[in-house]
Parts: sequence; C-alpha cells; structure tokens
Amino acid sequence: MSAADFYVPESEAGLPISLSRVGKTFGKLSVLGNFNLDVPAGQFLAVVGRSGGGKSTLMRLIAGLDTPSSGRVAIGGRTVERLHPSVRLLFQEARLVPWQRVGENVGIARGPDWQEKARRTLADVGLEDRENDWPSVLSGGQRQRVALARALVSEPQILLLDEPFGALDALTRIEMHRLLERIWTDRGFTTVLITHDVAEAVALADRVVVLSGGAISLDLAVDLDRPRRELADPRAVDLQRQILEAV
Amino acid sequence: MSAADFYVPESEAGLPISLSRVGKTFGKLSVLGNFNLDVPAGQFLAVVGRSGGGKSTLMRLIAGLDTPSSGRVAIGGRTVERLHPSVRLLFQEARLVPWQRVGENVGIARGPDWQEKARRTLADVGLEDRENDWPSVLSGGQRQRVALARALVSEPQILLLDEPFGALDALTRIEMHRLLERIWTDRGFTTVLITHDVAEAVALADRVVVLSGGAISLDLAVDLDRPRRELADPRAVDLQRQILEAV
Amino acid sequence: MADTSVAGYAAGDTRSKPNFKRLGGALLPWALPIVLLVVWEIAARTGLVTARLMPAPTTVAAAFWKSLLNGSLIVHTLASTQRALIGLAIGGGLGFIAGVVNGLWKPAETLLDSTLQMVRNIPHLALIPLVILWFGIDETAKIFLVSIGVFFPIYINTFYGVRTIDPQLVEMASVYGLDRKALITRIILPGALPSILVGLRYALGFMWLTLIVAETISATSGIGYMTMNAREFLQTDVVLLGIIVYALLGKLADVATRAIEKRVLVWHPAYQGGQEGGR
Amino acid sequence: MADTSVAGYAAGDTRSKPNFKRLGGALLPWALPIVLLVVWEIAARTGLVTARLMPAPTTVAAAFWKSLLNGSLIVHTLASTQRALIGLAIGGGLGFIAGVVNGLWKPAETLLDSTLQMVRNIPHLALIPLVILWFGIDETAKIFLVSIGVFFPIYINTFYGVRTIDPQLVEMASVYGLDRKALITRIILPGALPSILVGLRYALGFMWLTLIVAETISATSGIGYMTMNAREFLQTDVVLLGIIVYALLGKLADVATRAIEKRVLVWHPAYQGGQEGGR
Amino acid sequence: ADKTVRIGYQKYGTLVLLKGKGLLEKKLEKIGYTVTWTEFPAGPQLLEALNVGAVDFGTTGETPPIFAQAAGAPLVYIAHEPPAARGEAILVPKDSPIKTVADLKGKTVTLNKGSNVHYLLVKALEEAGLKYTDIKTSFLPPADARAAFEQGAVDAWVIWDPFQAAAEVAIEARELRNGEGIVPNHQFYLGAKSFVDNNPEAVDVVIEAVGEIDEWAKANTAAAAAELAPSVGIPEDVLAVALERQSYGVKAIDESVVKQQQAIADTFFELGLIPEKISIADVVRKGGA
Ligand SMILES: Nc1ncnc2c1ncn2[C@@H]1O[C@H](COP(=O)(O)OP(=O)(O)OP(=O)(O)O)[C@@H](O)[C@H]1O
Ligand SMILES: Nc1ncnc2c1ncn2[C@@H]1O[C@H](COP(=O)(O)OP(=O)(O)OP(=O)(O)O)[C@@H](O)[C@H]1O
Ligand SMILES: [Mg+2]
Ligand SMILES: [Mg+2]
Repeated sequence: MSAADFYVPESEAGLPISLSRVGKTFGKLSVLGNFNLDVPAGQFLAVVGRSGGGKSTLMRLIAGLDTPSSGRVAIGGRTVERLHPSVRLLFQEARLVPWQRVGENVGIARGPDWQEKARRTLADVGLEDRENDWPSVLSGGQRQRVALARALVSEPQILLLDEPFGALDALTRIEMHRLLERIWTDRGFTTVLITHDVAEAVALADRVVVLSGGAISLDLAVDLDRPRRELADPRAVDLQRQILEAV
Repeated sequence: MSAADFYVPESEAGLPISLSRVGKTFGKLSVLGNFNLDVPAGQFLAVVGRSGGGKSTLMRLIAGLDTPSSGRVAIGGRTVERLHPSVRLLFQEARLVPWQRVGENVGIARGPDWQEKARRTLADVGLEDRENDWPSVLSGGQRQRVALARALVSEPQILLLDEPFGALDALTRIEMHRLLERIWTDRGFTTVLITHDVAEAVALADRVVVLSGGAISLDLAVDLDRPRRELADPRAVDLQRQILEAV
Repeated sequence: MADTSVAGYAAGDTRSKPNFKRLGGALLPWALPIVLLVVWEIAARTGLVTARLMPAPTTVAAAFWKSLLNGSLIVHTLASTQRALIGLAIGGGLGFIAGVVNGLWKPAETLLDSTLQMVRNIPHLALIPLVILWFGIDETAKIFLVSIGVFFPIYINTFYGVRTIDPQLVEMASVYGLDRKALITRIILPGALPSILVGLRYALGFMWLTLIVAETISATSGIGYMTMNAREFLQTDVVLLGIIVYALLGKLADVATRAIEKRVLVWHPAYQGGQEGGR
Repeated sequence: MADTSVAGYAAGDTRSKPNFKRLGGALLPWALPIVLLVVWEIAARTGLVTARLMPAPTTVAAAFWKSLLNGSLIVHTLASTQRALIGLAIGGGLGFIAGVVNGLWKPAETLLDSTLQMVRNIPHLALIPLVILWFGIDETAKIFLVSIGVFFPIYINTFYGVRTIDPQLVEMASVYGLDRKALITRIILPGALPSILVGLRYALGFMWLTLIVAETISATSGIGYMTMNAREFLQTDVVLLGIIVYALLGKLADVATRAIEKRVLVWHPAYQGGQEGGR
Repeated sequence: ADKTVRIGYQKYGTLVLLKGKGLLEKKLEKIGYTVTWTEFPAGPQLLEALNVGAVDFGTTGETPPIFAQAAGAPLVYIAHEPPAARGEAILVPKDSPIKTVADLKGKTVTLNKGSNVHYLLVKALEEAGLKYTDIKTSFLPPADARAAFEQGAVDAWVIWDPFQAAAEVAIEARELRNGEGIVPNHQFYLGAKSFVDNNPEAVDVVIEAVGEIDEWAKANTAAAAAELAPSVGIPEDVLAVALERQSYGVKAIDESVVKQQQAIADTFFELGLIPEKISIADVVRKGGA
C-alpha cells in the first residue's frame, strides 16, 4: 500500500489505463454512467467537458481515491482497488502542505537527492528563488506551479493533471506547456490532462475526449507534429472547432 | 464599521478608485512600486499580468484588506483606511463557508429577501438545484460559480473580481460573461477584473491595463460596441495582440 | 482507498453493509470494559485478589442494587447532578464569553489571558479554605468550585477555536459586509465549534472532578460525598460503586457530546464517517 | 483593516512601532495581577478583611522569604517538580501514543476510546484507595496518579488533532507515495500539533492538580503537602503562598507552551501576529 | 538487617518524637530490623494503608480502628495511652451567646464525621438532656471546619488537639465542654495482624521505645514542644498547650479500655455509622508486653 511495496524502475514507460462500464453516483446524482475509456501506455490524453461534468471524479476513480459504483477501473491490466504506487495526481486545488516550505512541498516524497531535484524543478517552473518561502505567501499562480513541480518531480508512470494551468497567464502557460511536453517526451509516462482550454488540449495531447452527460461524446485523435509551436495551424483550428461543438 | 454604518442607495452608480504613487513591499520583495491608477466611477477595467505580478495584491489594497507601504489609495475621493462598505471582492480562491449550505453562502450578508435573491442568482450561474448542498461536494467550477453568485448578489458599488472564471469551461465562461455584462450594465458599478484570458479582457472591459514589473506597462481603451458577441472582430484581435505583446 | 482510510476517513463507498455488522459495531466499544469485569470477577472469586480489598463486581453490583433500592444512590446522583449542571451553566457560560472576548479582542486578551492561565493552575483542593471564607459552607461554595472547574476548559478551547479560525474566511465575511455580530455568529462561532465541543468534553469531566472535591465541604449528599465517606470508612465496595457511577456518567457525557458533534458538525468531513455511521 | 483585526489577526502592516509600546505590551499582562495585589494589600491594611483569615500580600511575601531562606520552599518545589516531570513524561508519552493510534486506526478507537472516556471521568480522589492498593504508598503511587492526570488531556487533544487533519492533504500525501511513516511524521503530526499543544497546556495544569491530590497520600515533601498541611492548621499565609507558587508555575507552563507554539508553528498565521510580535 | 518495621505516624503524639530522637532504630537494629517512617494526614488514611498492607504499625485515636474493623481490616489493638479527656472539646467563638451545651439546641455544630469527637458530641448532648437530632450537624474535616468556624458559618465546633489548642490560642475560642467525665479519649497503637503475629519481639521493642519516649516527654513538655513545632508547622506555644493536655504512659489493652471502646462502637452502630455490631475484644493483641 505504499510506494515502498513495489520496485518502480525509473526508465519504465507508462502504464495503460482501462475503464469499462464504469458508473459513479453520489446519492441520487449520477455523474458517470456506463463509461468506457482505454488509454494505451504512454498516450497523452486530454479531457474536456463542462463544469461539473465529472472530470475530477474520473481522475479520482483512476487514481483509486474513490471506488466506482459499478464497472471496473484497471491499470496495467489489474483492477484498481487501492492507490496505485506509480500514479500521481495533480489536484484541481494546489493542496500544498502549509507547514512545509516550498522546496519541501515539491520534494514531499523525499527519496534520494530530493532537495537537488526539487530545486531544479522549481527553477523549471520559474520559482527558483521561492524554495524557502512558506506556501501561504505565494500568489495563486505560484501555488499552482509549485503543485506542478511536485507532480513532475515525482517520476510517475501515470500522471493525472486536473486543470494544472488554470491560474496562469498566457506566457507562463506556454512555458509550462513546453516543460510538460519535454518531460513527457523524455519519460514516456501515460498522461491524462483535464483542461478547459481547447487550444491547450490540441497543442499538447495525442487524443482529446469530450465528457458530456456522463459519457464520451467525442473521441478525437490529434496527429499533428511535435513540437507544436504554430498554434494558428489551420488543422489545429479545425480540431478546436470540432471540440468546442461537442462540449 | 460595517455596511450598516452607511446608507447605500441601491440605484447609485459606482464609485471612482484612485491609487497615487502606491508602493507595496513584503519584506525585501517589492511587489508594487510607485503605482498610479485612476478608475472613473462605473468603468469596467480589466487587469492583465504575469503570475506573481501583484494583481491580487492590488485588489487587496483597493479593498482595504492591506495597507500600502507608501502612497495613497482612495475611493470616492476618501483615503481607504479600512474596509469600504460598498466594495466587494471575489477572491482568487472560492472561500466558501464550509458550514453554510450553498444558498446560505450566496446570501452570506443576509438582508431582506436574501433567500429569494440567492436562489435567483444561483439560477443565473446555472446551479439552481444545488442550493441545499454543502460546499464540500461541489466541483471546482461549481465552487467558483457560487463565489461569483455571492459577489453579484451583494449589490456593490465597486466590484473586484480576481480571476472569477479560471476554472470554467469555454461555454460556461461565455454564459458568465454575458451575465456579468448584463448586471454591470444594469447597475453601473465600477468593476476591476483580473484575468489571464486576453480575449476575455477585450470582450468585457472598457479598458485594459497590463501590470508588469510593479507598474502599468500598457493602458488601453477598448471602445468596441456592446454587447460584444463577435469575438473574431478584427479590432478585437488586434487589441488582443497588443496586450499579449505587453505582458 | 487503503491509504486514505489510514487517517480514519471513510471513503465514499456507497455499498450497503450487512446489519449484524452495525450491531457488532455498537457493542464493540463495550468489549474491553466487559472483559475487564470478567477478569476481575474471576480474580476475586479464585482469591487472586483479596475480596475485602477489591470486592468482586457481583459484590459491587449487590451494593449498587441495595443503594438503588433504598433510594440513596438516586438521591446522591440527583444531588450531584443538580450541582453539576448549575455549575456547568455558570462556569461554562462565563468561560465561553471570556473565550470569545479574549479570542476576538486583543486588549482583553493581553489583560486577562495571562492572569487566567495563572489562576487555572491553582488546585481546587488548595482553594477550599478560601472558598469557605468567601462563600461559607452552603451550596454556593460547591457551585462556585464546580463553576471554576468548568470555566477553564471551556475558556481555553473557545479561545483556541476562535483564534485558529481560517483568516481567509474572516476576510471574506468582512468584505461581504457582515457586521461584527453576523461575523461572530455566522463565521467565528461555527468555525470554533469543533474545538469548543472538545472543551465541553473536558468540562464534563472536570465537572465531576471538582464536584468530588466540593462535596467534601460539609455535604450530606452527592456521589462525591458518598464515595469519600465510604473511603474514610474503608467501605471498598461503595468506593468502587462510586467509581463505576463516575465512569457511567463519563460515558453518558461522552455519548451526549458525540451526539451534539454529529448534529452540529454535519458539514465536517472528519465528524461524518460517510456510510460507516460516524464514530 | 478594522474588520479583519476583529479576530485578532494582525494585518500585514509593515510600519514600525515605537519601542516603548513593545515594553508596555510585555508588562500589560501583569497589570491585572498587580492591581489585585494592591487592592488586597489595602483591604488587609485597613482591616476590611481580617488579616488572619486573609493575610496581606506583604505577609505572604514575608512567609515566602522565610521559607526561601530556610530552604523549605525550594525543597518542596523540587520534590513536586520531580514527580510532576516524571509523571508528565510517562502519562504524556502514553497519551500521545494512544491518541495517535486511536486517531489513525479505527479498530483501536472502537475498542479503546469508549473505555478511556469512561475512565477519564473518575476523580483521582476516588481512585486513591485503589492506587494505594496497587502501588502502595511510595513515590510510584504519586507518579501513577500524575501520569493518569496527564494522560487524558494529551490523549484527547492528540486524538482530536489527528482526527481533524485536512483530509485533502492526507489524500495528496498518499497519492504522492508517502508511506505510512512519512504520512504520520510529515502530515498528520505537524497538522495535529496545534491541538496537541493545547493538550499540553491542559496537561501542565492537570499535572499540579493531580499532584496535590497525590501528595495527600503520605508525603512529607512537595508543595501540595506544604499547602495541605498549612491548610489543616489554617496557616493562611502559607496556604496563600502555596496558591501563589501554583499560579507562578502555571504562568511558567504558559510561557513555555507559548514559546513552543511560536517556534513550531511559524507557518501558522494565527500563531504569528505579524509585526505585533505574537501574543 | 533484612526485616523491616513500617511505621505510620501522624503529626502529633509520641511517634513523631520517637522518630525525631532516632531511638527506635538503634533498638531494632539489635534484633535485626530496620524502620521506615511514613507520615499520614489522619487516622483513616493511616488505617487505609494498614488495611492494604502498606504499613505494619501505627497510632490513631479511638474511632478510626472501629470503622476499619467494621470494614474487615486485619488490625489488632496493641497498646494505648492513658485517657486525655481534656484533649477534645466543643468550642464556640469567644463572644458567642451560647453558654452551655443545652444552648446548642437548634444550632449548627461542625465536626469530623466518625471521629472521636463525634462520640464526645453524642455524650455531651446526652448529659445536657438533648437528643442528637436537636442540633444540626455539618461534617467538615478539621482544616475546613476551622475556616467555617471563623467565618461564622457554624455555631460550634467539636475538635481535638492540637487543632483545639490552635483555635484557643489564635482566636480565643471558648471551651463549652471538654471530654472530662464523659469520654476517655484514648490514643491507640495498632498493628497489622499478620505482622504482629509473626514479629512479636519487634512489636515489643517498639512499645518499649514508645514507653521511654513517653517518660521523656512527660518530664520535658516544653522541650518536646520545641522539637515538634517545626515539623508539625504549628507555633510552639500552641503545641505546648496541646502536649500538656496529652497523657503519657503506654499500657497494654485491658478490660476497661475494651469496654469503653466497645461502648463507642455500639453508639456508632446505633447512629448508623457502622453497618453491623463489632466486638473489640476479638481484635486485641493477646499476651503482649
Ligand atoms: N463527494 C461528492 N458528493 C456528492 N456529489 C459530488 C461529490 N463529488 C462530486 N460531486 C458532484 O459530482 C459532479 C461532478 O463533479 P466533478 O468534480 O467531477 O466535476 P468536474 O467535471 O471536475 O467539474 P469542474 O470542471 O467544475 O471541476 C458535480 O455535480 C459535483 O457536485
Ligand atoms: N503576505 C505576503 N507575504 C510575502 N509575500 C507575498 C505576500 N502576498 C503576496 N506575496 C508575494 O507578492 C507577489 C505578488 O503576489 P500576488 O498574489 O499579488 O500575485 P498575482 O499577480 O495575483 O499572481 P497570480 O496571477 O499568480 O495570482 C508574489 O511574488 C507573492 O509571493
Ligand atoms: Mg474538477
Ligand atoms: Mg493572484
């Protein structure tokens, strides 16, 4: 039940995720109904959907933080019954530990060289000089970037990102896109990204699904070349339009 | 020192805000330096800037939640020394009261007919059926909309909005834009909106300022007709480009 | 799931549990006391402990039955309960007010808190001569002692609760124009409530603790009187009876506070264990 | 600003304060005790209260000086302090462990908590016969009593603190692969710390409270013994001296806990009053 | 020495003097015993310890052993000091209108429940022709009773030495009736049954030492007062009054003492203070010194 129980080789690529006929209800509220989704190992999937549509719930089910009311969630072929040791989830809220300094928050899981790694990743997200601050003095966007650094430093096989860039300005956001894309390309972990920004989805993902009414209303492959610098690419614009229509 | 100390006629339009040579430092960190800004009564101002640039700090100074290290903040000609009774601030975090139900959170200040008003505004933000839920079960975007409803129901003369739409999907966001624009047009309060979405700034504001290095690096009037339905308007696109360059 | 339940938070598992499990859950807390009683009974019966020094539970039960029949137990318990409740009302009320005022208003804290922290440390036993000088030997003296016994736990936990309210919520409420009264009743007190309830738990314990001291002052009724009197006359069975009555009153207080907690903290995840039925 | 400071949170005002204000702030908490002392002295001098029943502060000071000179005060205080600290270490340690285990592990809570809540309510005075039976009349008995006196406040507050940890943080830590040990040491204990420190405050008070009871069991030293002994012969000056020693020990405990709070809760807004220099 | 005599003592009486003089240690060493001393605030606590076997030998007034025996404590009467009837009395404040015991009718009297003075009160009322129910009683231990007495919360106080002497000296409390002629007021030496049975020679040595110290105290009351004052924590002059009223000369338990003690037990049974009749003669040490 902890990371220590498994040996997770650093270089191993991502794991596949599979949800079959998953339903999730809270009391009378049905959030997901008969939901099917297969994410191959190493894929970068973006999930788009209306507010309250069940995206965060989906993430919690994959991470094993919640159990489905029906159906089955599997990672690497095995049913998820508890937290999987190599899944990392960046929550929609930053969830920084208030009594740990920024650097300690990033290296929350410690491990060898954690300070050095935390410092490097903090520099990657543009917060190299805030390592020794308390989280409480950070701005909203800075908190979000600390949470991102924490997720990236943790060497996952599956990385779940729940609106990681929502509080960032356009330029910082693009820098973070590049950072994420670079690390993902290097390490090859499976990625699920929730975003409200359709352009962001198209710019980053291999595949975009639209969540609507508790099921997938659009499942779109994005086969543009990487790195994707040119956002005004007409193919990209067309994809964006398709997605927006499906939402 | 409460709202009860003043008589605030409902129909009165907004109040002007004026910051002159305002500086704000936290320890060694200088966030604002010699900052000047005049917002006439009833104006809709959008503030754009990098993450950590001091936007939220600016809002707190205007609201009187923090005192400037130097210079003067004034509302309606009078120096701000404490909370002004007719300023409302939507914080960057939702800040819902966990032990009050959604409806009670919206009508936090109570007052005559608060339940009816809360219900109506909840319907406006698309959460008419969540009135009796606890905030803890809401999704991120739903929480943000409850906070928005709470700000809109409070009949301010100055409304400060710190990234109110960050966690909303594109469609919900547009609905919220329309709602805000309608209420602002009706009531005429002075509005300051912080946003990272340049298109949003241009779509909503009379004027956009870019905060950079603790000062204003661009101050742009947006004199497009309202309501602004056509986002692809070439003038709008040009304004967006100018802003993005200044950030 | 396993990892989150490490801290006792039930996950949102909505599958229903069989009914006998619920019953077992209700009985389990009594397992330890019952095992202890059985061991004790066996030890007393087999002579492992001298029955005179440590009468068997059945002997104590007989004493219980006897004092129940002749009405003395009920008289004593009622007398004590009355003192306890009056003291709780007075001391708890004042402690609550002092906690709120000191928590909210810095000058009051500066002036009072330090003094209160000093007074808090004075054992009630040492105070008795002064209490008799000030209040005589009537009920007033006893109720005064209970009141100060109850005052401090309520005071400290109210103060702490008010102090540790999320400042972000206070800011928010102020910005939305809540006046002082609304701020206190709608934000500060509800936010301090979990801590105040912990204080109430302490207070209910202190109540009996002080009462036993108070009932050494010229009392002719009350379980404190009953127990201490029996102690002087070496009536171990009655002393044990007194101890068991205290324990049951403690259990009662515990059940009551839990019920209050469950009611007023419906919104609080830690107090509502999902389907598990709370604690 | 005014409205937020209503809850005592110093706003981020960075203007410097004059120095004499800081000094005044340090003295102000002593204002009330000093005023009380002066009033009392005057009342005793003018005969408003009978000096024999309520000796003037100067008389008490003389008693203090005398017992300081002949060394008895120091002997008594040291004897008590030693018992107090040993009891604190044992009872506090066990209470902490029980609080953590019951807070984290539901089966332990089900089995133990209810029983502990019952035992908690038993006054120490009533327990003395059993304590003598089990531990005799030596130091062990006294230390045992202090230990159970200290056990419960630490237990309750640790339990409460662990229970009310933000579940979101626990989730986060689990997802980021913290094992049980790391989760406890890095998330749960630091999060429970403010509450545990409140428990420590209680414990320090209880420590002396129980000790005075414990020192009625055949002791020949300790301030509890000194006070109760003087009480028997109505040597009010010595009784008052004892009360004042208790009050000062309480103040000491308070200062110590505040210092610890200030140190370990640097990150906590409510414990660091910004420029105001804390509380 | 591998055997120990564990002695419980109170703040007054001869055992404190014995401890102070260090006489007993020398005597017991010869027969292979060591001594430990434990102080108790009052008789009931001492017998509480004796009951559970934490103490072997001790001294109390008349009534605590009655209650202890009623509760089944394994104690035996070993010896006693001669009666000291003036060492307990009913006190009233110096300017009280109450002049005789008969005036107590309807008044509040405070006393320590079940102590020697409880018996004194019963006997004094009997003598004055009052019933026990004609007065109001309020039970307080000596410390609290003194406070209540001075504060005026009670009209009279039945108390023993040295509290009696302290009240007489410090606040000039007036003696309404002392024990003379109605009660004996013995001081008893008591032992745990098993200890007394198994260590007869040690018990004899202790009693012998008590006798010696008695002799000394009788002849040197002032010196004894000076010696005791610091440890008891009461002024020397008060203690001198108390010691002077005390009687000295330890004796084995004889028939008349048993009878007097039995009368107290029977009275307490009638008052409902003890649940059943007890027989003093059953717990008297047989064939001692
Ligand atoms: N624990 C819960 N109890 C009851 N209802 C819940 C709970 N958690 C989520 N919900 C409800 O389930 C629905 C889906 O929530 P979820 O957080 O998955 O939405 P989302 O797609 O992430 O939305 P957003 O984009 O606004 O974050 C919402 O209506 C929410 O109120
Ligand atoms: N109380 C404080 N103490 C110390 N530094 C602070 C404090 N509040 C804010 N800061 C710092 O001031 C800077 C500006 O913060 P602010 O919250 O105003 O940024 P922002 O423009 O709102 O950023 P974002 O878009 O990320 O929310 C940040 O670097 C932040 O760390
Ligand atoms: Mg979400
Ligand atoms: Mg901000």
